[in-house]
Amino acid sequence: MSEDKGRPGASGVRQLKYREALNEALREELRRDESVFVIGGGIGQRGGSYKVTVGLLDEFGPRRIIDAPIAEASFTGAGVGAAITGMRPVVEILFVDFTSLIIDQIVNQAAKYRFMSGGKGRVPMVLRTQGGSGNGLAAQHSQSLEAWYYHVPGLKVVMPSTAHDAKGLLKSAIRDDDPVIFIEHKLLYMTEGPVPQDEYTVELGVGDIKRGGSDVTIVAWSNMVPRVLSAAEKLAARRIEAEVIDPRTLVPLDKQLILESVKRTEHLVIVQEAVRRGGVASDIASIVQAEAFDYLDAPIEIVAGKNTPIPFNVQLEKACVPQEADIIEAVQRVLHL
Amino acid sequence: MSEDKGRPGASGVRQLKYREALNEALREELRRDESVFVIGGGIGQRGGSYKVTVGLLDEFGPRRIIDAPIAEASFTGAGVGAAITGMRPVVEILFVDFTSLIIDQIVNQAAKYRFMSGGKGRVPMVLRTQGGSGNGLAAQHSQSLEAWYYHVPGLKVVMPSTAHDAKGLLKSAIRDDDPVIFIEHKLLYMTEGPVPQDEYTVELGVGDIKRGGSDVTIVAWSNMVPRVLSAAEKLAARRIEAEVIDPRTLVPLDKQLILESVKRTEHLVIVQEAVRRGGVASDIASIVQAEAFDYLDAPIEIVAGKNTPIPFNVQLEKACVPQEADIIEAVQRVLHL
Amino acid sequence: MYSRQFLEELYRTVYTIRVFETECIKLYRQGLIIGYFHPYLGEEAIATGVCAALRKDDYIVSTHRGHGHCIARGGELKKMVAEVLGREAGYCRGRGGSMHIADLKTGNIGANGIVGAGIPIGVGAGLGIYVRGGDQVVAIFFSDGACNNGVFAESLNLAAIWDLPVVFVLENNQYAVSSPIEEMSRIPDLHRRAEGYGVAAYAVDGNDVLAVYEKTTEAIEACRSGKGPVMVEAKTYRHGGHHVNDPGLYMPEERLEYYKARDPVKLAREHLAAQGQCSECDITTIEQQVLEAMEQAVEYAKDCPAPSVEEFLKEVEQN
Amino acid sequence: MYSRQFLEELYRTVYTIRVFETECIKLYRQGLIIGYFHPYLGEEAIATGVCAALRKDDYIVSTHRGHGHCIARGGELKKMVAEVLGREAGYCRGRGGSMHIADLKTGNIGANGIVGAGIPIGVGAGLGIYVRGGDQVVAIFFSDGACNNGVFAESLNLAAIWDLPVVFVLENNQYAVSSPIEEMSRIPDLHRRAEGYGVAAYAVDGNDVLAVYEKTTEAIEACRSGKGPVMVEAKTYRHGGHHVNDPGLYMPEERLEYYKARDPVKLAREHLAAQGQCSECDITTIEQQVLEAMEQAVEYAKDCPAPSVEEFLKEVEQN
Ligand SMILES: Cc1ncc(C[n+]2csc(CCOP(=O)(O)OP(=O)(O)O)c2C)c(N)n1
Ligand SMILES: Cc1ncc(C[n+]2csc(CCOP(=O)(O)OP(=O)(O)O)c2C)c(N)n1
Ligand SMILES: [Mg+2]
Ligand SMILES: [Mg+2]
Repeated sequence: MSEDKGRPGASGVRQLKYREALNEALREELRRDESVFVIGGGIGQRGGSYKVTVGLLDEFGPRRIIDAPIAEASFTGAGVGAAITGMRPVVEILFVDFTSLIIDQIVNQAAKYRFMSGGKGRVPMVLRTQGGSGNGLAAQHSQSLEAWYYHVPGLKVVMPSTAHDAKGLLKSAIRDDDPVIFIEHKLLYMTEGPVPQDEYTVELGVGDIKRGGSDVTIVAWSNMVPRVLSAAEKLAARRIEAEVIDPRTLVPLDKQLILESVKRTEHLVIVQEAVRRGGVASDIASIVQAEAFDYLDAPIEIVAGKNTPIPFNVQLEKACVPQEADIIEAVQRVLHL
Repeated sequence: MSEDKGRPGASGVRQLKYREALNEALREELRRDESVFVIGGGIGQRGGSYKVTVGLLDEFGPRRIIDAPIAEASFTGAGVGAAITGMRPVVEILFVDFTSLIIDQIVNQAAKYRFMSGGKGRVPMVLRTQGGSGNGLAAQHSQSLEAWYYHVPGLKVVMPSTAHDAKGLLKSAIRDDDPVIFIEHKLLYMTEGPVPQDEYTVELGVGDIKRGGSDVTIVAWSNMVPRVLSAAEKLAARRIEAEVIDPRTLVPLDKQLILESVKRTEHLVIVQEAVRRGGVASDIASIVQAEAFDYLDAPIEIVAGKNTPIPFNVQLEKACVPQEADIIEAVQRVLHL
Repeated sequence: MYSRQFLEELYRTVYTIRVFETECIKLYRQGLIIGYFHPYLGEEAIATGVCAALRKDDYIVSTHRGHGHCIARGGELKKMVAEVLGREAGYCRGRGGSMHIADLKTGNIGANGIVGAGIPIGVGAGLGIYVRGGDQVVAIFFSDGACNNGVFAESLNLAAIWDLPVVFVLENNQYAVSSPIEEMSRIPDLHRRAEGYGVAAYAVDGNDVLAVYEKTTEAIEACRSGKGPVMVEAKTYRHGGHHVNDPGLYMPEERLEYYKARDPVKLAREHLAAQGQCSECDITTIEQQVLEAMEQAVEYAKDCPAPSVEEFLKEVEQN
Repeated sequence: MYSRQFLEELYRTVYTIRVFETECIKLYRQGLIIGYFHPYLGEEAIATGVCAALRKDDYIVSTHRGHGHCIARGGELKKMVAEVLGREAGYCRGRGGSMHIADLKTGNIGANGIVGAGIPIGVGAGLGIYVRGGDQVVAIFFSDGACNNGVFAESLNLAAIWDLPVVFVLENNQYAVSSPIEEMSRIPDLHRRAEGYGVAAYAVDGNDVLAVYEKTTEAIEACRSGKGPVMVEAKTYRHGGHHVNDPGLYMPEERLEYYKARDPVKLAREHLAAQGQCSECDITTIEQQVLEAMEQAVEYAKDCPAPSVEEFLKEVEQN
C-alpha cells in the first residue's frame, strides 16, 4: 500500500465525492480492524447529517455504529476510555462549533494521557468533525476553529481538501496511535475528485503541492484550496505562476515543503478561512519569517476571515471569508504589483 | 478617576500583593454597583483557593458572593444569562485548564450574543481565571491557554502582570459592556507592588512600557514580565538596553505601542509561557513582520513554552517554560551577538 | 371558566404560530429562506399555554425551534419574517437568522443553535432576579434531546440549591432529530429526572393549550413565591421532520396520526367554540386577521433591504 | 462467612492505604512531595471493598483522590512513592504525580485532575467491552462533588441506554473541598439521581469494608450479566481536609468524631479479629509487614533518580 496521488488518468481511478471517499475510508478500516467503531449523533440509520456514514449500520451493526444522544462531552470521553483500553473509536461531532463542549476530553484527557501516564497509555482515537461557513448556518454552525487544536501538544490536526486526501488521511488517522482531530468542510462534501480503486493511505505530516509555480507560494488548506487554485488560474492568465501548497495536516506540519517553496519563490501568501487573529496562518508566518527571513522579498501576506462571528445573511457571510478577489489582491500586493 | 501608574514614591501609594489588589478591585466594584456579583467554587467562606475573594462574603452576603458546585459550564452560563438581563457577574473558574469545560458558554454564547442579537443584547460579564505553571501541579493545572480566547471575536483578553495593573484592569473589565476573560497567574498572587490609595482604572487596550530601552524590544505578559525585567537588568549590565512592553490586554492589543518600539529598536523578542505552536506570540510576530517589515534587522525571536503537557517533576516543569537564560540568549541571537 | 377574550387570545396565538411556520416553509421552498429552519408545527400549545401563564416582565429562554416562543411572548411577525429572510429590519439585523432570534423587549432572551445551552442562561436570568430580590420568573424551553446534555442536570441542580424562580419547560416531542427518546433514555418520562434533584415536576398534555396553561400557572405560583424551580413536562409530537428538509420518514405513521388527531390548533379552536362560546363565524374572522397579518409581514419583509455589506464591514473594523 | 485469608487481604489493603497516606503526608510536610496531594484517609474501605469484588481483568477509573484505588487494585507501593516524589521510576516517570497515576497492568485507567472527567472515560472502557462482547466490568470511582458536573448525568444515561457493564461507585464523603453536599444538592443521598435514568442504585456504609464488598458483589452480578449499569453510593467522611494543606476547619467536630469512631481501619480490623478469628498478635504481624513494605518503598523511591532533563527535552523534540 502506498500513496497514490490518484491523478486523473491513473489506472483504476474513479471520481468520488469527498463524502463518499470518507465513507469508503471508514468502511475499509471497519472491515480491516475489529477494534474500530464509530460513535456520533444520527450516524446510524440516518447515515449522518452529511451522509458520511451511510450504509455502515447495515454492514457493521449497532455494536460498531453507535447512535449517541446529545451528550457530546461524554460520548467523546467514552471514545477516550475505549481507546485507552484497546479500541480505535472514531467519534463524530457534527459541527466543529460543538467541539466547544468536548474540549476537556480532547485537550485535558485524550491529548495528555500518553504523556501523563509516562508513555504507558495511548489514545488511538479519531475525532471527525466539520467546519467552515457557506451554508447560511450563522454564528454557531460556521466557525473555523483549527487554531485551538493546533495549539495543543499531543494532538494531530488533519484538514483534507480533496476526496483523495480525505480518504487516505482518514485511514492514516484511524491507524495512528495518538489522538487525531480530523476536520472536514461542509462545502467540500459534495465536491468530486479522483480516488484510486486500490487501497492507499496518505501519511500524516506530508504536505502536497497542489499546483507548481515559481512566482509566489500560497499556502492554504481545507476549502480554501479549491478557491486558491481557481485564483491561481486567473493569476496564470496574467503570467503570475503561483505555487499552491496544501499542508493537509496542520499538525504535524510539513514545514520543509513550505520553506523550500518560499526559498524559491521569495513571496508567501497564506490563506485561511478562520479569523486572522491568532489563527494558524499567523503561526506559519512566524515560522517562515524566522527560518527564511533572508529569502523574503516582501512581508508575508495573510488572507483570512474577518474578525466577527459569521452572520446569517448570505452576502454578509461571504464578506467574512476570503474570496478569489482577495487572494488575487494579496498576491499582487506581495509581488509589489 | 484616572490612570495612576502607582510608581513607588507617588503619594498615597501602598505596597499590595497582586491578590490583595484584585480583592480591592472586586470590593470597590461590588460597593459601587449593585448589579455586580460574584460566582465561583469556594469563593465564599473559604475566600477562594488563591484568597482573592477573602472577606467578600462577610461584607456583601450570600446573595452577591455565591458558592457554586462543580458545574462550571452551567454556572458560567448562569453568568451569561444574568449579564444579558442587566447584571454584571464576575465568574471565577479556578484554573484556566478548567475553562475547557465552559468554552461553549464563553465562545458560542457570551462572545457572540451581542452580534447574533443584532447589537440589541450585551453580555457585561467578567470571567476571572488563573493559569500558568510553576507549582508542581502537572499537566491539567498548569496550562497557558490565552491563545484560544485571543482567537475569538467578541471576547476581550486581559492578563495583568502587576498588582497595580491587576486592580485597575479588573475594575475596567467589570465596567466593560462586553465579555472579558481575565487571566491571572498562580505565581503572581503573592508578588507585591505599589498600588495607589485613590481609586483608579487601567484602560483596556493600552499597553505599558515596563522598562525603556533602545537596543531591542521585548514583548511579554503575565508572569513572563517580571522574568523579562530581570533578564533586562542582566542585559543592561552588558550594555544592552531592552525595552520591555507589557500589552496587559491581548485583546484589544496595543499594536501601535509595539510597532513604534520596534521601529526604534529594530529588533523584537516575544516571550510567552504558552506553547509556541499557535500561540499569541506567533500572531504578534505575524503582525510586526507585516507592518514593520522594513524596520526589522533580524528575524523576530519567539521564546515560548515547550511543545508538551506540563510535567509534574519540578525540574522538568522548569525546563518547559522560558527562563531568564533563554530570554538573554534570544536577545543575543536577535542582535547577532 | 375562562373568558371568551382569554380563549380568543390563546387561539389567536396558537393559530398565528401555525400560520407563521406554514408560510415560512413556503418561503423556504421558494429558496427565500436558507439555512436551518425548525418548525414548531404540532407544538404550538406549549409556548402559548406557558406564555399565557407568565407576566409581562418575566423572561423566557427559547431554542433552535423558537418561532413559537417568540410569537407567544408577543414578538412582531414583521421583524421575525425579516430576520429569517436575512434583512436589516429583522430582529437581529439579518445577522442571526431563525436560530438566533432574541427579543429582549418581550423578555425573550433568545433562541440558540447549541442544544441545551440556553438552559443555564435561563438559570442565570433567574439568578439575576434572585440577586436583585425581584419576583419575576424565567421559563426555560427545551426539548427531550437537551435533557441528555449535562447542562440540563447541572442547571436543574443550580436552580434547586439557589431556590431560583425558574420554570423548566420540557417540550417532549419525543425526538432529537431522528433519535426517538425511547432509545435515548431508559425512562422516556423525562420529568422524573427532576426528582433526583429535589425539583417538583408536573406532566401535562402538551397539545392542549388550556391544560398547559393551567399546569404552568400552578407551577409558577409555587416558583414565584420563592420555593425555587419547578419543571413542567409537556408531551407532544412534531407534525413533520426535524427541519424543513427532513421528511421525517422515521416517524411511525400511526403515532403521527394519533397526535395530529389531537392537533393543538384544533383543540384550542374547540375550547374557544365550546367554553368561549365563540361562533364559527367569529373564529373565522380571527383566522382571517392572522392570515392577513402574516401576509402583510411577508410583504413587508420581502421589501426590506438586505444589510449593507459595507456598513457591516465598517462595524467589523470596530471589533 | 468469610475465610480468614480473605479478611486478612481486606485488612492488609485497608491498612496499606492508611499507611501509604500517613507516610506520604510526612514526606509532604518535609517538602519532598509538592503540588496537590489528596489523602484517602477515612475512605479506605470503599476502594478495598469494591476492588475485592472485582475480577483481575476488570477495569477501574480513579480520581484526584486516587492512591487508595491504585493500591486496592494491587498497584506497587514503590512505583507510587517514586511517582509522588517525581522520580523516573514512578508510574508516570515523574511526569504525572499524585493526580495522574495510572496502572494499566492492574486495569487502573488512572486518576484525574479534572473532577468528573473520569466518569465518561470509564463508560468508554465499558463501551469497549460491549463492542468486543466481553464480560468484564468497569468500576468508576467518583465523589459527591463530581455528581454535580454534567458529565455524571450524561454518563449515567449513556451507560443506561447502551446497557454497559459499569458500576458507578459514588464515594460520598460529603464534601467537595469545603462545600458540604447539603448545600450543593437538595437531596444529599445522591444515588437517588440514578432513578431518573433508570439505573439501579444501592446505598451502603462506606466505612465498613465488608458491607461495601457485599453490596458491590451484588451490584456487579447484575451488571456482569448484561443488565447494564448499577450505582453504589458509599457514604463516608474524610479524616482531614481536602488536601494536605487544608486543615479542614469547616468540618464539624462531632461529625468527624462520629466517623472516626467508625474508622474503616478499625472496623476491618474487628472483622478480621472476630469473623476471621485472627489473633491480635497475627494482626500486628500484618501491620508490621505493611509498615516495612512502605518503609522500603520510601527508601527505594528516595534513592531513585529524578528524570533526566536532557532526555525529556529530547522526547519533547519528537512531539
Ligand atoms: C450541542 C448540540 N449537539 C447537536 C446539535 C445538532 N442538533 C440540532 S437540533 C438537534 C435535536 C435536538 O433535539 P431536542 O433537544 O429534542 O429538540 P427538538 O429538535 O426536538 O425541538 C440536534 C441534535 C446541536 N445543535 N447542538
Ligand atoms: C472540573 C473541576 N472543577 C474544580 C476542580 C477543583 N477541585 C479539585 S478537587 C475538588 C473537589 C472535588 O469534590 P468531590 O468530587 O466530592 O471529590 P473529593 O475531593 O471529595 O474526593 C475540586 C472542586 C477540579 N479539579 N476540576
Ligand atoms: Mg425533541
Ligand atoms: Mg467529595
